[in-house]
Amino acid sequence: MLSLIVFLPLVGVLLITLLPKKFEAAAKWLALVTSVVDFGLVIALLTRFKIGSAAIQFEKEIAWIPQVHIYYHLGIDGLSLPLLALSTLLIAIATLASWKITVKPRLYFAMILLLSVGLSGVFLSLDLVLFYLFWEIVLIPMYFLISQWGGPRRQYAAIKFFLYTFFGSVFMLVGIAALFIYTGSFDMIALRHLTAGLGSGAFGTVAWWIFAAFAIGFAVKIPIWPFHTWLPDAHVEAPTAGSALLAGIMLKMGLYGFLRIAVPILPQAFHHWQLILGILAVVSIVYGAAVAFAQTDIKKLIAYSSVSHMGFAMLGIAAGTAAGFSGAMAVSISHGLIAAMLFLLVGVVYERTHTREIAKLSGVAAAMPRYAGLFCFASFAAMGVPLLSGFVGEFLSLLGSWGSAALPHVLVVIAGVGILLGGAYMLWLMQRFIFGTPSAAIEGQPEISARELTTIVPLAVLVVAIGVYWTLLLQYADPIARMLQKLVGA
Amino acid sequence: MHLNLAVNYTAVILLAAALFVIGLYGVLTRKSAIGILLSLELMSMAIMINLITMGHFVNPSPLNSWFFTIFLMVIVASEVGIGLALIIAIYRSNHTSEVDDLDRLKG
Amino acid sequence: MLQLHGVIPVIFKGYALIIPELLLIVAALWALFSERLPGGNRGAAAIAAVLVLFSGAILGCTAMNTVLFGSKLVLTQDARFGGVVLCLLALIWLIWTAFAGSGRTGEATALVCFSLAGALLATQAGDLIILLLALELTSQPIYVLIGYRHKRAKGLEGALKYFLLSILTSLFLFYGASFVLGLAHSTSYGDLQNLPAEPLMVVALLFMLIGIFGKMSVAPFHFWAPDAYEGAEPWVVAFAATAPKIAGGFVLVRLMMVLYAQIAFLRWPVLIAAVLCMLLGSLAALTQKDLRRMLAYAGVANMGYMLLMVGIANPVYVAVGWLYALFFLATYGLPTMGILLIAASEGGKVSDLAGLSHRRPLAAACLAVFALSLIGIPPLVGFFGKFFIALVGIAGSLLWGVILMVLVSAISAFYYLRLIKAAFFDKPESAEAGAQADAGAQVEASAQAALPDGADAASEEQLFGRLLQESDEALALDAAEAGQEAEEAAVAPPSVRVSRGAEFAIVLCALLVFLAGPAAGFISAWLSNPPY
Amino acid sequence: MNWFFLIPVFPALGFIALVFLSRAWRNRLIYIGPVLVGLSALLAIIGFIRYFPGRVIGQPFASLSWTLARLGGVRLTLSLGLDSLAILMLAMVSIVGFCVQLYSLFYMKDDERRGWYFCVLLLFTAAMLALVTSGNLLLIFAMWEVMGVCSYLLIGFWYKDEAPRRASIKAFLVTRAGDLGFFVALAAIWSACGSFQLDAIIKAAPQFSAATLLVVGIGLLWAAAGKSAQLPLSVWLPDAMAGPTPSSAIIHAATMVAAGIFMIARMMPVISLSHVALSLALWVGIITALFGAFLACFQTDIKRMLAFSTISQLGLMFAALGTGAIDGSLFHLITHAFFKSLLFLAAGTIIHVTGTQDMRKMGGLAKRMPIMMTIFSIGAFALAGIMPLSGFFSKDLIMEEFLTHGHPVVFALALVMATLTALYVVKAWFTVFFGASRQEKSHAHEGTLLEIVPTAILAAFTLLLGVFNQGWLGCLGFKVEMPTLQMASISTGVMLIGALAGFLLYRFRIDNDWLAKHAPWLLRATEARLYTDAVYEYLIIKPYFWVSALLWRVDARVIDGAVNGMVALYGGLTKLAEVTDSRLIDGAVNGIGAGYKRLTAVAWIVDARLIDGAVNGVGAGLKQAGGLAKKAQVGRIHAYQRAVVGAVIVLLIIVLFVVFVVLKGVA
Repeated sequence: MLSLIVFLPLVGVLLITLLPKKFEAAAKWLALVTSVVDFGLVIALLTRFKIGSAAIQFEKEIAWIPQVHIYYHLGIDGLSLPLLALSTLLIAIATLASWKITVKPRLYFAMILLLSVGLSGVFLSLDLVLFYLFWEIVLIPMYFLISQWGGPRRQYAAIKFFLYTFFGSVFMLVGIAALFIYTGSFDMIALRHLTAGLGSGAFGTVAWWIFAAFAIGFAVKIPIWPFHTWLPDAHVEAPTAGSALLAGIMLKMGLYGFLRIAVPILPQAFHHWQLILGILAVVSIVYGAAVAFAQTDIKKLIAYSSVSHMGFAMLGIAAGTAAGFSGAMAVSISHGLIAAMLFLLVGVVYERTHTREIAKLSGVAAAMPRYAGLFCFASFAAMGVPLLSGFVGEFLSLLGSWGSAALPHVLVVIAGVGILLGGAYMLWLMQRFIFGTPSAAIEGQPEISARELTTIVPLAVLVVAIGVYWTLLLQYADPIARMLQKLVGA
Repeated sequence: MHLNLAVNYTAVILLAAALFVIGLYGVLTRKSAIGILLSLELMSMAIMINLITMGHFVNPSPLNSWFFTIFLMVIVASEVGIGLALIIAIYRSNHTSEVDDLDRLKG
Repeated sequence: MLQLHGVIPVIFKGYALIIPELLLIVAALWALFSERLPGGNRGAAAIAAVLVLFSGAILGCTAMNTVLFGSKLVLTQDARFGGVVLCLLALIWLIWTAFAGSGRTGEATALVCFSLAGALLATQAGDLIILLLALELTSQPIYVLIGYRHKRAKGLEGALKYFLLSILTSLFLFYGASFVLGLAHSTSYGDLQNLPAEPLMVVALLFMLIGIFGKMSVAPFHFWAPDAYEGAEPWVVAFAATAPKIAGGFVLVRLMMVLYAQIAFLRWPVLIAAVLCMLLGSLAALTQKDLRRMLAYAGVANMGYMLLMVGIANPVYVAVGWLYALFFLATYGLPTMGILLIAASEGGKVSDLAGLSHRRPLAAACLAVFALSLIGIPPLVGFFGKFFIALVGIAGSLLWGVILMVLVSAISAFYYLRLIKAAFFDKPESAEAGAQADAGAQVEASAQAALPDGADAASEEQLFGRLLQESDEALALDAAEAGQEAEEAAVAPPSVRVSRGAEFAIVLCALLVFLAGPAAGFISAWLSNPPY
Repeated sequence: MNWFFLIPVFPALGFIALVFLSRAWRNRLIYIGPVLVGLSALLAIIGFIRYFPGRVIGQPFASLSWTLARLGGVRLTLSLGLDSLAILMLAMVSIVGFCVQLYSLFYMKDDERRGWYFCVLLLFTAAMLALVTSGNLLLIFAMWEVMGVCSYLLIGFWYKDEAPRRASIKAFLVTRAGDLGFFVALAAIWSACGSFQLDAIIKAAPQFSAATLLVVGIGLLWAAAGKSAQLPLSVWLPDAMAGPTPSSAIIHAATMVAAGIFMIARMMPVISLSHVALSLALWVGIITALFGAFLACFQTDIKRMLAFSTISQLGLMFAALGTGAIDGSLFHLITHAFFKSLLFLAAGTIIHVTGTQDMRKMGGLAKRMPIMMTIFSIGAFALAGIMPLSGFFSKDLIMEEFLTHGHPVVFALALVMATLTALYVVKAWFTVFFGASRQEKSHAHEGTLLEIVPTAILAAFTLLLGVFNQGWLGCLGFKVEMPTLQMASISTGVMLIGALAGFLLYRFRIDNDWLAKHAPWLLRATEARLYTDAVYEYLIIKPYFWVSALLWRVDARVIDGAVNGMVALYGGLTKLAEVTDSRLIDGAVNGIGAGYKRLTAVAWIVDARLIDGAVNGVGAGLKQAGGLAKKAQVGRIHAYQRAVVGAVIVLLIIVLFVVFVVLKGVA
């Protein structure tokens, strides 16, 4: 069942490549059908998922390279299920959002489906090498998406994106290899006991370095403060669907990595790193918010806001308490929904006016009232207003980090100020972009179309659902958070 | 009359080594390509001498070192053949076999 | 009546070891006189391809006794793997030449078959004399191949450089071998184990090492490679850059197996060479304009990764290290040959690859597979090569080496990406390609988005932007170089037709790279414990 | 399930009904608003009567709780509870809400986005009603922020022009700055007692550590200061007048600003445990009261005057809370809600009629709108604290509490504040209603029915609440006696002095123009609201703009550069190694002239490159390294041969060194 979810899009890719040139337009329908079926499979999985248990379900293991103990090992639990659902949903929505792609559509939709394979693979694999394999596969389609259909400086942004992530993941490779040497296994679940058994003597320092290697790999992806400079360029230059996917789900791979690999397998090393990660997280929050304030390009503003929001997730993880971990999972899901919504909305305006300069766009409320309503809804969600999912994540992360022994309380207060700054740049954007008198570019633009609405409304519904009824998300996250806290606390 | 053929092996090895170094020096300083080829031959001669003297130490019988030397001669001969062909072709195409002029490929 | 039936199996069983080489010699002779023989030049290449396939099959699959001529030729499992890899490479090359070869393909096939025979002998050599013979048989045809299009002065110059430097290093090898002969009192590898412990032995072994490094174009002795490859035709370089290096690699590993006792001091020159290779190779390749020169330096870097495995001292992991060194050589050879064969019908420069995805989409896809494999992206075979090296490297306490490898391969990702960028996203400058509107993106028609005034755009561009646009004019080019360009362009563009057969060869190579990844387990298992 | 929990649900249903409609439909269905809020007002009154006389605050007659989520194994529940304070506040909020909805029907009848106005107003009313009945601090916080969003939307309702846009952002950000305190308090409470239920918190409060108590106390006070516009965070209320008047009536007079006081009253058992928090509340309250009253006297804009008056009245309530007893502040909260919303609605009519908000242009309206004048006067005199009206009794109770709890200084300041209040009320009253009409042709006319009815209802309540206070206040379990004669006389005397001063100021036209001539510095100070805005502008907003622009340049140049600088350094080092290596070989065998020229130049390049490596980035850095690494490839065969021989020699030396020094012999 899980392998079907991972490799179904690959079938789509094969079908698309077989499409002759004149049926090029059929590619998008094929991609849409495949991604919707994939999402349907995940929903079927969701219904059969046993809630409340932290154990791995639907597990499947086949020997791949037994000489080196590498196994094709898939499994799903409360941590990966919501992320998998989000990724398949966003892939379907991205396909729908890129209906107007006319340049090489077959290659475009093949790349989107390949991205889906990579993402589902990352969230389902329980073998470190398999995880790394899918982690790298995600790089290729995104590189092609940015450098083929991107904005004016797409080559530079695409190569920068590729090299940053590759640089990080190469360190991860060294980490995986070192971990194998000391424990003799790549299985994420078994490693938890194996590393515990090694105690903290000689292995202590090595564990610190291995955690560092993993941390760099994941930090580049999340991104955490010093490694974030690729994000604004990649977002600005990526096509609408590309940046929606990039922000919506690819940033969560780093968080997932921490919660699945770094924290449970190396809890002792995690203790030493908690403070450093906490400080870096808070710096990301405040730094992202401040720099977002000075942006003149909407996409760059939202990109830096993603850096800030991811800072909250990282703070939740660094806290090491059950509330913190649940907060991190909540932020990753809710930010996925909100950031995707924001990028799709910016895409709507970009397709009409072909510019993202805030100076050139103003008074959207007068020209496109329903669009303005949705944009305000998304901005409020991003600001973390209660009754919307943004609040759930941020509140739990702060709650968790206040209760954590490793993080000083002043960090939490600064993170709180981060929320305030988050409100500042969002309001500043809304004031210039939505309100005020309509600018030349906006005058007379058609209202948001039905197709565009269908890409945004499901996300909005989910944001409200999670915001009002927290258990919808926390029933999956809480058992995992409790298990992680027990592992870290021990 | 019995010639005392007790050969002082270290002296011969040193001779071979000297020849080798002279050949090496020739390779490094000769301007013309043919000069370099000659020096290379000189170096291979040194190696052959060395091989023959080493034959003394090869225990069952020195046959192996002789085979080694003969094979070396054949190989060096074929090298010279190819080398000269190359140098003549270069000379024909840009009228010089001065090694220092041939520096178009670089960077 | 002689019991022929009894004799043949004996002969077959006994002398099966040299049958692959004999077949290759037959193929070479046929190719030499191919003008008058049926099938002509192209036919010769096709026949040679079949014979190479047959010899590879013999080496790979038949059970035969592994020692011949009193251990002059020893077929251990690694030699078998080397033979199969070399035959595979030659097979792809010959298929390509059979369909897309231009001019005197007969001679080229002959030279390649002779060189391949030499390479096979080198991997199976169990005796110093055979080693000498095999190494020279491998490289001498390549000198001629490099200088193949004698009308172009550059080709000859490259050939001469390769000739002189390669001879110099082999002479060092022979000089070292002569001393080893004296010390070990015999030429066979078996007796090399008990070398007496004296300074002369150290010098002798070092000289031999230097000779082999010269063949593998390892860092301090790699100077001939970039010039030789730039001078030659891309399809010539395809063979010249892969076969001799792989043969040299196998010889080095076999010598290390034999000289295991002296590994304590032998590993230091190997590691120094490895570091130099990685740094010099990857950095110099960054700003190369010419594809062949870039791949030459990339080859040097890849040899550096392989040498890491040879430099392991920890007794537990030494054997595994050798095994994965050989595996890595295969993962280096296939993609390099693939890229060069694609470039063969495009032209030597990286910029010639521009717009490949319009002209030959299948070839562009293959190029992407090769480049990504060389970078080390899973699920391609390159990733497993580097991953195994990382695994064994860390286990063999070479953590610093693995970290350097990891950093250098991050940098190498850049120049391999330039290949993909050229193939997929660059606009071909030539007029007739201009007709296809730039496939940049439908947004391209949009108003040019104003650069953000906040951050001065210059700093943004400075990062990679300049490197990308400017990579075509290297550091301050002097006029001579420009002159050379003009003369180069005057020569007619390679008139090689792109035929279906050639595409088949490239796709076959890409398939091997793609399928070898998941099959890495099977390959390493086959290498470590022989099935028969 | 108790019917009275439907009270917050009705407006919420209204909001959901209206929000998804298109603009045209929404404008047609605005009547849903008053109907639904009227319904919940009716329910609230029935509830009040049914549960009257109620028990002590805190014991709910009926409660409703549901699990929001499981957090680390602990159940996170939300709950609604109907206790005596809740039913009282429900009644007040729904009645005032109903009156404002009615009035808005008139006020917004020709605005083409009135549908959206009613929609947000419904959401706001629902949020306030839910906050009042909530028995859970997290639910209070959630509704607290939703109200903040509604006030942002309502203040910025007329988004086309600049002032409302800036005011709405200012209001939202300042209140969210306050909410930061609430966040920290919630976090502290959760880690201290693991639940947000009010009763659980109050039961566990005595066991809290002193630090937690302090953090919770100050956090909640900071949040209340943000919401109820107390001094450090009072800057947003005067600007919030840019929104439609009826929305200001309910938000910035009766409910939202009162929410801060209500929350502190609810949490008083916890806050009173930390004396620091109480005294802080006391002094911040009384200073804000004085600040508000003082500035109100100088305002020419009628709505801004009312805003400052609200700030001062809230300050008084805040100070009353500071004494630890909540009965005085709650009583004043209820009465203030009625007469202040009455004043705002009446002011709305006056503005609508005269077309301007500037009192100096008004005058002589008494004759033209007698009914509105009487209604406005009832509200104004209640604010001033004249005998029979409710304002007098609630203010008196607070004054007594100051005395009984031993705060004589605060009592004196409260008296000063009372006089100032009387002053600006009477001055405004005279300028607006008496004297010649200062407008060219004043077409002022009597308010329409839709204006009169709601304001009349509010006026009625202002009258009744005062006289029968023992009655309805008793339901909260407070024993409220009539003010003692001595106390009543002091406050009336103080009020008369203020009124007289107000009349004199009006009579002799001592207003801003006079001030301009005689005390220009005072005028500038009051216009700049005693420079509180300036403090924010120069201490927080301008530096923040500058810092973010700086960080943006830093991010683009240095961080990128630094990350790339590392690589340039790495590139530099490798090149250094190679250069020495190749120079050694060439130099050792024989120097080549050209080679030297280039190699010596490298030394200069190396340090130039290393120093500004951080700036030129990985591309250039690597390119330098790559370019120079290429330099070793000079193209001449001799150079290569020498390099080979040199390398042989170097390797030989190294290996021999390793063998004989490191390994001590070959064995």
